[in-house]
Amino acid sequence: MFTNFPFFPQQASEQAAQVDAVYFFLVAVSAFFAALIAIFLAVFAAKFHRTHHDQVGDAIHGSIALELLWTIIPLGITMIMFVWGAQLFFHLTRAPKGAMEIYVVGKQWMWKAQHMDGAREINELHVPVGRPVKLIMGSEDVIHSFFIPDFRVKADVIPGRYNTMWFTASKPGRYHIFCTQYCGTKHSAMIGWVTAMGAADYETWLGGGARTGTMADAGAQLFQSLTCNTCHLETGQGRGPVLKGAYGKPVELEGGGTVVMDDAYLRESILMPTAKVVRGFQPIMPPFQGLVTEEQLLQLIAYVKSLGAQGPTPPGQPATQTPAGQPSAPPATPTPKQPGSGN
Amino acid sequence: MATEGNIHARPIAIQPAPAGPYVHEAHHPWLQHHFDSMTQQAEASTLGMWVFLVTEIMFFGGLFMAYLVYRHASPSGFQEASHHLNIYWGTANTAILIISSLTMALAVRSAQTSQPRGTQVLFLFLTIVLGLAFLGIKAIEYTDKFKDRIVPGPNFHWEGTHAKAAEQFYSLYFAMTGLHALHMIIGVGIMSVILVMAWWRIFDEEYYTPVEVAGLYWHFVDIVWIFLFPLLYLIGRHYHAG
Amino acid sequence: MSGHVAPKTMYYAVFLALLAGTGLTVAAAFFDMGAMNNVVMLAIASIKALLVILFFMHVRWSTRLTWVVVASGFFWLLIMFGLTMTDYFSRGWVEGTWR
Amino acid sequence: MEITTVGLNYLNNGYGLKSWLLTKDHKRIAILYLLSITGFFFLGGFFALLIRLELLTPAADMVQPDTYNKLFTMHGIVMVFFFLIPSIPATLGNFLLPIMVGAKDLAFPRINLLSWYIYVLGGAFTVVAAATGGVDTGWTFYAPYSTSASNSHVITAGLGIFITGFSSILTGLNFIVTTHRMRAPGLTWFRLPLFVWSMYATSLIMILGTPVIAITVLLVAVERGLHLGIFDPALGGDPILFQHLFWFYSHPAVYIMILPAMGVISEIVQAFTRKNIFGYAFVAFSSLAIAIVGFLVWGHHLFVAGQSTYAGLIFSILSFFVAIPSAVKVFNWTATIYKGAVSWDSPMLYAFGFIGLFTIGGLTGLFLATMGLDIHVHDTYFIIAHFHYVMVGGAIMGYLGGLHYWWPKITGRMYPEGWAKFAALTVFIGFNLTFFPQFIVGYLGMPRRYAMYAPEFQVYNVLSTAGATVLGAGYVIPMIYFIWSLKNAPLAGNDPWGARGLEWEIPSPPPTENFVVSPIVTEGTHQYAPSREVGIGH
Ligand code: HEA
Ligand code: HEA
Ligand code: HEC
Ligand code: CUA
Ligand SMILES: [Cu+2]
Repeated sequence: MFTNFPFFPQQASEQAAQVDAVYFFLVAVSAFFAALIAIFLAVFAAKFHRTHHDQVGDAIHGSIALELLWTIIPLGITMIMFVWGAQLFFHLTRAPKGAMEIYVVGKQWMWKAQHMDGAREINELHVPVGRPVKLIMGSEDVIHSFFIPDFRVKADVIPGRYNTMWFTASKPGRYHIFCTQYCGTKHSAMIGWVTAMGAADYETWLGGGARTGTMADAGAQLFQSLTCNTCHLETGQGRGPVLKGAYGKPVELEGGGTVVMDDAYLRESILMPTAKVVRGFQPIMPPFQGLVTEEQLLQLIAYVKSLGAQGPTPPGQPATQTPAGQPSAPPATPTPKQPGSGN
Repeated sequence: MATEGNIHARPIAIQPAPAGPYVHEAHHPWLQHHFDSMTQQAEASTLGMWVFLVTEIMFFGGLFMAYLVYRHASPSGFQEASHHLNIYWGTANTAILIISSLTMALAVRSAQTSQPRGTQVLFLFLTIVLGLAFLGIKAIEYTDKFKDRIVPGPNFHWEGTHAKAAEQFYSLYFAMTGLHALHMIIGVGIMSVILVMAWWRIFDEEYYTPVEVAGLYWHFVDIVWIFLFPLLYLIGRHYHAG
Repeated sequence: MSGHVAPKTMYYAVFLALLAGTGLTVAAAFFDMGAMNNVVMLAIASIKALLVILFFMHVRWSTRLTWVVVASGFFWLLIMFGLTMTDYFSRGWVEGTWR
Repeated sequence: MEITTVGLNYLNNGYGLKSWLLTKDHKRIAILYLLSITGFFFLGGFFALLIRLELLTPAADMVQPDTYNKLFTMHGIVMVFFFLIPSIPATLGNFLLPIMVGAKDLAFPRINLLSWYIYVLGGAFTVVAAATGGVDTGWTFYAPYSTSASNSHVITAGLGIFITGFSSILTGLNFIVTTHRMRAPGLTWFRLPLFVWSMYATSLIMILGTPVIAITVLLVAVERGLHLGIFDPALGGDPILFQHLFWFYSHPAVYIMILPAMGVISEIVQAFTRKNIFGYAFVAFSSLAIAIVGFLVWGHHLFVAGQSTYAGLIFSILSFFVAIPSAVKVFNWTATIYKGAVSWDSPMLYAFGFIGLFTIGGLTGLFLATMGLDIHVHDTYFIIAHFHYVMVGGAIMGYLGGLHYWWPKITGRMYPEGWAKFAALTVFIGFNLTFFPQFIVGYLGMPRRYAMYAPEFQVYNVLSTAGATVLGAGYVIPMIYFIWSLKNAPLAGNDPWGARGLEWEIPSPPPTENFVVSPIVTEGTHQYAPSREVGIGH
């Protein structure tokens, strides 16, 4: 039963070794200081053990030199920890440009993933090995947290906004997904598996399985059924602004100021349109808060994004094909025309 | 090695105190047994009240924090919502509180200078009346909000464009002014007790700590309002004055 | 035992200043000064609060300890505001993330 | 008046229930607190045992997940708000602070009694919440789960915390005023016992932080009850704001828990080495530094919660700064033992335990303050292990050490030293067996607040559960011999340890007004050998 006593989780992502390196450094520092203190305590306790009843200790009042010594050395060591930890944090939270994007929605008590080409899964996540994957995560109810120990990555999934997380799986295999933010009864059952597979296997996997079309396709349908298209005409004659080509560009607002149209802004514009009103328009767009589910919202966003994409890039292409330095518009967005191309 | 010493030879840490200023100052009837002197007692009480007011600052501070965050998130929504507050009532209440602070300060002064009880009681009475006036106006304002259905909750009703932000503004409005009003009510209660004590001729230049400490509290509640008034009533009034 | 007794005229003077301050904020609110509106409004409120604290609450004649206590109250409030707002103001500064 | 108090002490000065429930004597109030706090400790420990039993196997087989969730929530709430925060301040602090500053009582005796009643009232709310079905939000009450999703007794439990908060505030207020205004003639700040310094620093946190948690749980209750949109994003609120407000108090609160224990350790180390502390000013000021800088680091609980990265940077570096004064204390205690006359009496054993375990707990805190590393260990058992090392290995060791050290003063009687040594050892062993494996299983990735867990984590959980039973036994032993000692143990006399300090100059148990003659202080505490320039330093 108790056959394995693992001390470390597997290193199954490219980040894992970097996190472990910091960990080892801290373990070493801690072991050193803990041992130092323990040894001093033991030696002093033995050596200066009281030998008779009336004995008193020496009157030693202190030493500035020593105080400085044991202030400055720990300070120096912790500053190494700080800088190293901060660098690692930036690295772990900032996805490289052109990472493959997957949307993840948490709800009590399951994880729903939507791949850009429309594949969906629940409590499972299939990713290719060797390619940066960026998860864009939202929640339908309370705060959850997406954690893959073997990848050393984790991020809270917060209702009302998006959080991101990224990794590059380095080893094919199946790895735990845990929800680490307490979210109610079945918090401990809100678990799943990441399956990391070789690029070719991944393509095969994408090809199989039922799906209705890409996310953007689904979004396009919603755009019709929710009557968005009645106001947002492509001609510019509608009551709402033109959305084609708008993604990633700055938007001028009523009352001054601009925002860049990113996922968060799109989300806000759909749910609470009056929060930021586009210059030159009346605040007549109805709020869709409560009318669309978190998943539908993601599809709408994917659709609007696809309208703004410069040119279609088929999914499943290595990220390196994307020219670096493009605006924050994700390049790997498929268009409705090419569902799951490249299988 | 450790020094050999005699543990039974105790250093002088305790000596009987010489009869002096610390111990037996003329024994005032209101001096509590564990204090040495009236001065010590008074200083302890005022310091205690100040420390308590610091906790009050932090207590209201949590609400101001929320206000700051949400105003930062929806500035125009807050502006719009603010316009539905009645600036006349707000200004009147500010003036009323300031007057009450004056009467309070004078009440302390009259105790401090051993004025006849009539003077002391009068100032305290005025303070209470002004406090009640403030609460009355607040009640009128609240009723108006209920009538206009701008009380947050399922029945919240908003004409403008920023319904969500307005609801949030009014959540904060009721939380902040409600907590402030609660403090006013407590203040009126305290002042009533102080008034009775003044009536019993307890206060004079020798002993007026309770009036002074209660005054500190009263002024503090006034200060909170000094900030609440502009933050709630006066946002962006220039847009459409009224 | 008797603290500092301030002359009555001082109380009236402070009182008038407070009333004037109130009038001023109300008036200022109706002028469009852009971002300055908030600054002016808070500046006047702070001055009014300071007057109350210093004179009505006798801090002007109180011990250093009282000064420290009062100041620390407001200082801690600023800590709370300041550090929390660093979060809200710097959201999205790191490109490609929402934090 | 002086003459009548001779022979009377605070214990035999009236026996009826009324003489206890209406007492204004700080020493009696300390005893009231001691009794109620012990009750809550065993209640919390009972929840802990159930948690550990459930975690013996990976499946949720002993209790349902819903029940489990309530167990750890009630465990956390009871242990934090009703046991550890009041523990040392309200018992030892209440008892000793006035004596140590040479006063007859705290500045506001009636407020002191009131704060006990407030504590009991708050406790009653929480017990009612527990008895009628419990709360399942975790002790952190994160919104929007607590405000919108949970259907347990959040409001009742929240009110319990709200109410108890005021007891904490009033205690802090009383201590601060007493330290400033009631010191005996000659007792300058730099002659104060280090325990008083630590109580003072603790009180600062109590008065500056507690009001914020009070308003925060109030807002949670209001949002939950009236559906105001404050924290729930579905109602337009911001859940991260809740976390900011919560941790603005709750991080400093962890220093409310550890600073008093540090004060106790400073006293014990001096008394049992018969030596004044090494670097008095550094130890004293490090308490203040911890209290103040401790207010600037709360955001280290939010690194992966969606806080901005730059705010995270600030909170991270400040967290490292706050570790330094703790390190200074540890080094100074160690240096104090050098050339002392070290006894191995049970309080000193607890002090050794404290220093070792707090060091481990504190050092693992550095792991968490390291932003990139916290991503992996956040909300895993690594965190659980970290804070039990500081709170149980640290704070409770300090509390137990203090109880043993001052027990003769409080009750007038000794306790059986052999048993005490045995209990200290049991606690130490049981503690490490319980919580060390949690570091490993945490780094392996076992999340906290899990009723069910992956089978590969089981071996560490079995170790941990085994440890918890040993630990539980270790806590029951002192309880038994302390009660036994009240009637049966030998009398202690004024100063059984040969220690130095005002409290050891008066009879045990102390007379009602503490000092029959008012003291004048001529030197600091714990001056044993005549001052001379020896050893390291100048
Ligand atoms: C008594 C309680 C207590 C104490 C004293 C501490 C002390 C510290 N804590 Fe801990 N902490 C908690 C109780 C405590 N903590 C609790 C309850 C939680 C979790 C709450 C929850 O989520 O439920 C928590 C969580 C927590 C987190 C959040 C983790 C997460 O959720 O992801 C962090 C992050 O920075 C942290 C850091 C620290 C640091 C840096 C210290 C420092 O103060 C430690 C300083 C001490 C030392 C450093 C040791 C002594 C030093 C030496 C011997 C010399 C060598 C020193 C150096 C080289 C520097 N703690
Ligand atoms: C002061 C604080 C404190 C103390 C002392 C303890 C003490 C203990 N705690 Fe815990 N603990 C917390 C504060 C504390 N804890 C907090 C804040 C949390 C987080 C909660 C949350 O996530 O919201 C937590 C969470 C927590 C968990 C994680 C639960 C989870 O995340 O799923 C675990 C698991 O092992 C645990 C175990 C223990 C154990 C074994 C003890 C032992 O030290 C206890 C030993 C004591 C006894 C065993 C009592 C002995 C009594 C008897 C034997 C008598 C039996 C009973 C009766 C007569 C009624 N605690
Ligand atoms: C009644 C007309 C109407 C409908 C229906 C409508 N919109 Fe709008 N929309 C507008 C107007 C007007 C604006 C500009 C004013 C504003 O920002 O609120 C706008 C703004 C937007 C913006 C921000 C555009 C920018 O350039 O910044 C987005 C995104 C958007 N709408 C998406 C949608 C989606 C998706 C739907 C359907 C689910 C939808 N809208 C339905 C009228 C409408
Ligand atoms: Cu979802 Cu925990
Ligand atoms: Cu913390």
